[in-house]
Amino acid sequence: MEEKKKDWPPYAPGTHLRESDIRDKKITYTWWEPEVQYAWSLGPAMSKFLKGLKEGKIYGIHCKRCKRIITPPRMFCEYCYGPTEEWVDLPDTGIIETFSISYLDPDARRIEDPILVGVVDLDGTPPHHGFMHYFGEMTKDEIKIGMKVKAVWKPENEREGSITDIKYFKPYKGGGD
Amino acid sequence: MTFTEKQTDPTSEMHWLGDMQADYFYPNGIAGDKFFKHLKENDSFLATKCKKCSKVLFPARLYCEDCFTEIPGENWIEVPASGKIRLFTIAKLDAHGEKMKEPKIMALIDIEKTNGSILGVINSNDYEKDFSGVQVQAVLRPKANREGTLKDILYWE
Amino acid sequence: MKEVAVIGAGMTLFRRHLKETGKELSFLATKMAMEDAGIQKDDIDMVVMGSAPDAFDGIHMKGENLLDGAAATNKPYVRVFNGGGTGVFAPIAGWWHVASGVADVCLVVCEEKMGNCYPHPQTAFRHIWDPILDRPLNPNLVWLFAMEMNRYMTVHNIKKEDIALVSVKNKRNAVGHPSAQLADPNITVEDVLNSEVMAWPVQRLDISPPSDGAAALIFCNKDVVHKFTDDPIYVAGTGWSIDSTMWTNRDLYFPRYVAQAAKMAYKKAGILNPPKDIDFAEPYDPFDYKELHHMEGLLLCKKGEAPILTREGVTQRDGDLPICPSGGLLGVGNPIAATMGQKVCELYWQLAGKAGKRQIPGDPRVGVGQAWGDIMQMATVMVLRRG
Amino acid sequence: MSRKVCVIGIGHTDFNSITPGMEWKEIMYEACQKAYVDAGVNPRKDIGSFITCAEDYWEGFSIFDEFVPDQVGALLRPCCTVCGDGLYGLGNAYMQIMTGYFDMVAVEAHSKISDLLTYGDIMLHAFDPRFERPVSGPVERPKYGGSPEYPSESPKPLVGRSSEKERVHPYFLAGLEMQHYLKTTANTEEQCAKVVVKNKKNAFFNPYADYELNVSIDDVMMSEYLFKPMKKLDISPNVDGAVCFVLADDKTAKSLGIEPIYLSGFGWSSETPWISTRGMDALYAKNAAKMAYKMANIKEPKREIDVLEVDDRFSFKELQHIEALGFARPGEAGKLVDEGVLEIGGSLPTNTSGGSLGVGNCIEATGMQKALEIITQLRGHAAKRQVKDAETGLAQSWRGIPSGSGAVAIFKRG
Repeated sequence: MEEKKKDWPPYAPGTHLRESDIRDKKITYTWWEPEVQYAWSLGPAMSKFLKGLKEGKIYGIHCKRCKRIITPPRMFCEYCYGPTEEWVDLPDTGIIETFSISYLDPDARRIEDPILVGVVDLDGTPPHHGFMHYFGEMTKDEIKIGMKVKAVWKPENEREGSITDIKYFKPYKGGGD
Repeated sequence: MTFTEKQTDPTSEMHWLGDMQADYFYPNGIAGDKFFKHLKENDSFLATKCKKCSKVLFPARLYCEDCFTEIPGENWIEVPASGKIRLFTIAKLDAHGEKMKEPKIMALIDIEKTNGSILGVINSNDYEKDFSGVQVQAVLRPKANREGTLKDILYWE
Repeated sequence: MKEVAVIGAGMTLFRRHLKETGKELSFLATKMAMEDAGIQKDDIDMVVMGSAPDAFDGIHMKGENLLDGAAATNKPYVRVFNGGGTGVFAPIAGWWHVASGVADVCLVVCEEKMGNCYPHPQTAFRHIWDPILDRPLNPNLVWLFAMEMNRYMTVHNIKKEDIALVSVKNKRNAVGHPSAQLADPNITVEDVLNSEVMAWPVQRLDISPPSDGAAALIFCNKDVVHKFTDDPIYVAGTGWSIDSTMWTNRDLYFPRYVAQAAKMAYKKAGILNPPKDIDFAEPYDPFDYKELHHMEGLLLCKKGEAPILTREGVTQRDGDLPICPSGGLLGVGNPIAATMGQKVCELYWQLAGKAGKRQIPGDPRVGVGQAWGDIMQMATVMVLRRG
Repeated sequence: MSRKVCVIGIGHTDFNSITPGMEWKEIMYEACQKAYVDAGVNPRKDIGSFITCAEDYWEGFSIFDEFVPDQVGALLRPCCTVCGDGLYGLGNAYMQIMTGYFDMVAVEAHSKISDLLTYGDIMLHAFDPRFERPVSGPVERPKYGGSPEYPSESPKPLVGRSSEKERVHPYFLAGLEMQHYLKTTANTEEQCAKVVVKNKKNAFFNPYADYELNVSIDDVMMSEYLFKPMKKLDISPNVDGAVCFVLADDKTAKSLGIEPIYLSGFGWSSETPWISTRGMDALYAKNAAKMAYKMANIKEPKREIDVLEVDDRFSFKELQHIEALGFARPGEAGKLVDEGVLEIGGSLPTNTSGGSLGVGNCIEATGMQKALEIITQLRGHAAKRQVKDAETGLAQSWRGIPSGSGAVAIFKRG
């Protein structure tokens, strides 16, 4: 079939707009700034978790059917779809599951001092269970997957019931440190 | 009951504040750009006439959505910045659901010589009057201050 | 169940900013697909829109706003959405419109205008994180990929050089693609390795750019396909799967959800031995390591084997198993949902012999396209075959 | 042999104006769990595919789909979001079952609208940004100095509401549409008020409704004009709640020993998004109904349909939709209200649940709430508001301001 061999798409429609076209006002445009604000209700699980952080504790919750302690906690288990129960006070130590050395801020601006960030696999939970946080008291050359870490908490009077009540996780040798 | 426990203490931590704030930049598009550039220099509007169904589309479009054909450049026509009020309402609430200082008369205005209309604010504080069918004229910003957005139309009277 | 054929496709330019509005982009892509298929608006029974976050275009319920550009005025019209997976999921939804017998001809349009969001498209991405657990840490989207990439590299002991090869391959493949935003015939592995570090291990040239763009695809029932073409391309199987929201509660080194979706699609398509039965693939490649990750997820090779295949040239356009012959997201651009243009439209163009300069040698018969989305949890897979 | 699709399980939460003790995940879990128990199925084993109906900005996430799978039981299963009303979800579930890929599909829709602090502004965000939205009020562009250059600082999240931005509430469009409706038909404001009275009264007999109210026509007529001719009581207030349905093919339903209620027809349609050229005559409902009637093989809707739930987010919409669906000639729906035809005991019981005016406006779950009432009626579980011998019911929904899209679903007892 002759037609079949046609090169398609023959072209790509569209008008490229360069940053300079916008800056020099070669085109007209409309701006808008919406007001987009929320107050998400916290259910029992998240409330308890955040209140725990304020007290310097990391709570997990038990799914007895799956024999799994999960944190961040939730009121149901996604594997068996049953309700979870029995709160567990977890240690604030773990290992680095994975990490990144970031030179970007949230709006993709460049920053000089890189942020060390990653996932902590918390002790007392099944493997690969934890949450994301910052790492500190280590350099970008020292950080490694599998490294043992321990939470550094904000002073008690500065804690407000947020994930940022933990300042970061620092290297940890074990024992009474 | 679907959970083993629920919130029972109304004083406990209940919500988490956050936003989805960002700013938005909308290029006015192929047709919109032509429309607003025209409005910047003139005191009239542009409309487009579909070559297939002959409807005069306002505001000007790149294509006729009913026939799904592109509208060629020669089918752009100039129309006066005036029209007849089709519908109006007296809005008392602002977007937060609170009373505005002054009610605003919002209207849908059929633009002359077109099959289209536009939303606008009527410059009046006569809240008893029936505006349906009243002929109105767009009041535009002084030419020097026009920026090429719908805001160049200050109000209608 | 009805058999479903693809009869036309279209795709606009992909650029950081396009002058057109979302509606106008949809119109251009739709018009092109309709010309390809040789149909009019009245021939279309139903329309599916695929568009990723409202927060890019800056229009709430943007599906409603875009519909007139998608030839959907006064037609049944629905928008489906699952983050980055939408690019392949919208065609899946189009497929079920036809396969169920509800529609004879269904148009699928995917549109994205990321350039609208300021100060940066990344600003919208901050709101994909969990508002309570993650957003207080001021995260950047790239962190996610950096963490996943690091895990993948560490578990399989993969070198960055091997991953950079993917970026080089795709940016070179994109040369000759009329939509391409970042095609580069002369790029080398050194360029990628020397590019700016964004969030280690992710560097600037490991990432696909944010873009504006649109793509369209037309499906039709096998019973009426003879009206439009003599040589149709059929949908052989589809699959999709989602993993837990709690991304910090699973090991990121292997995308088990992709495997799940792929198994579903292969089962329906009768594919028993994926690497042999599939002639070429378009896995989702917003980052270069993701192509490797997804090849493994799509069961095209064993875990950890994808970098080796890449190094050996198997995945080149003239290799045994061409991967991303379109140039992928890395070369052509990444307007989230509109990547349907590379992931599904490209399958159609390749199978129909319409890919022009990008055509794979050797008469391919079966191709698989895949997209991936949400917070590293959603996979959508579609298998097309000829005849 | 062609399959048939039926509803085998329904579940819902209570509908409340606020739900501070529950996260969005938890209200979804509650509704879904109830539906699965109702159908007697285990979502982790039996259900093939899951659909949620949601829009990002209502929920507060750029990609809401992320936060869905765990609580609906969809881990490592096919699951997706349909950006539309719940009835769109039912339609897509129907199609998924008809492909033969799945025997059982769950559809969930919810409203957690109380989480959203800036409802009006979000709705304005749905207007066309170039030709419609700027009319509503100030276009703020102070932060980055009016040019799209890369700013050196991140925008600071706003704390509290900014009072200087006086943007008009988007419901002004409903005011315009109501004026259009009253002007082009013979219906009156009193007849709209009667709809309010009827629906708020019906809600007394519905245990999950949140806005039941014992008002008279005078009370409604005396309530304040907010968007003249629309009065405060003509507008349905917002509510939180979740609804989940389990759909299956007829063979599966029979094997579970469930008396099926068939989803015998559905349809949806969209009008132009341009307010400037839209007819404002609910053409979307007309088109959607045409499609649904054809699929369900309904020739005379007035005779064949026993119970009706139509979208009544604004009181005039109920009348407008009744006309669009073919239950009254244009302009004559008002007469039906006057004659009491739409009451629970009348010949065309409409919005027996209380509708959006009585239950509350549950955003994308509106259609599901309406379908829920139809199923309850067809099962004969509606207690005091039960319509006698209900065999066939119709649910209709609209996507709300500023869209011109809507869906219709028809259910039949097996």
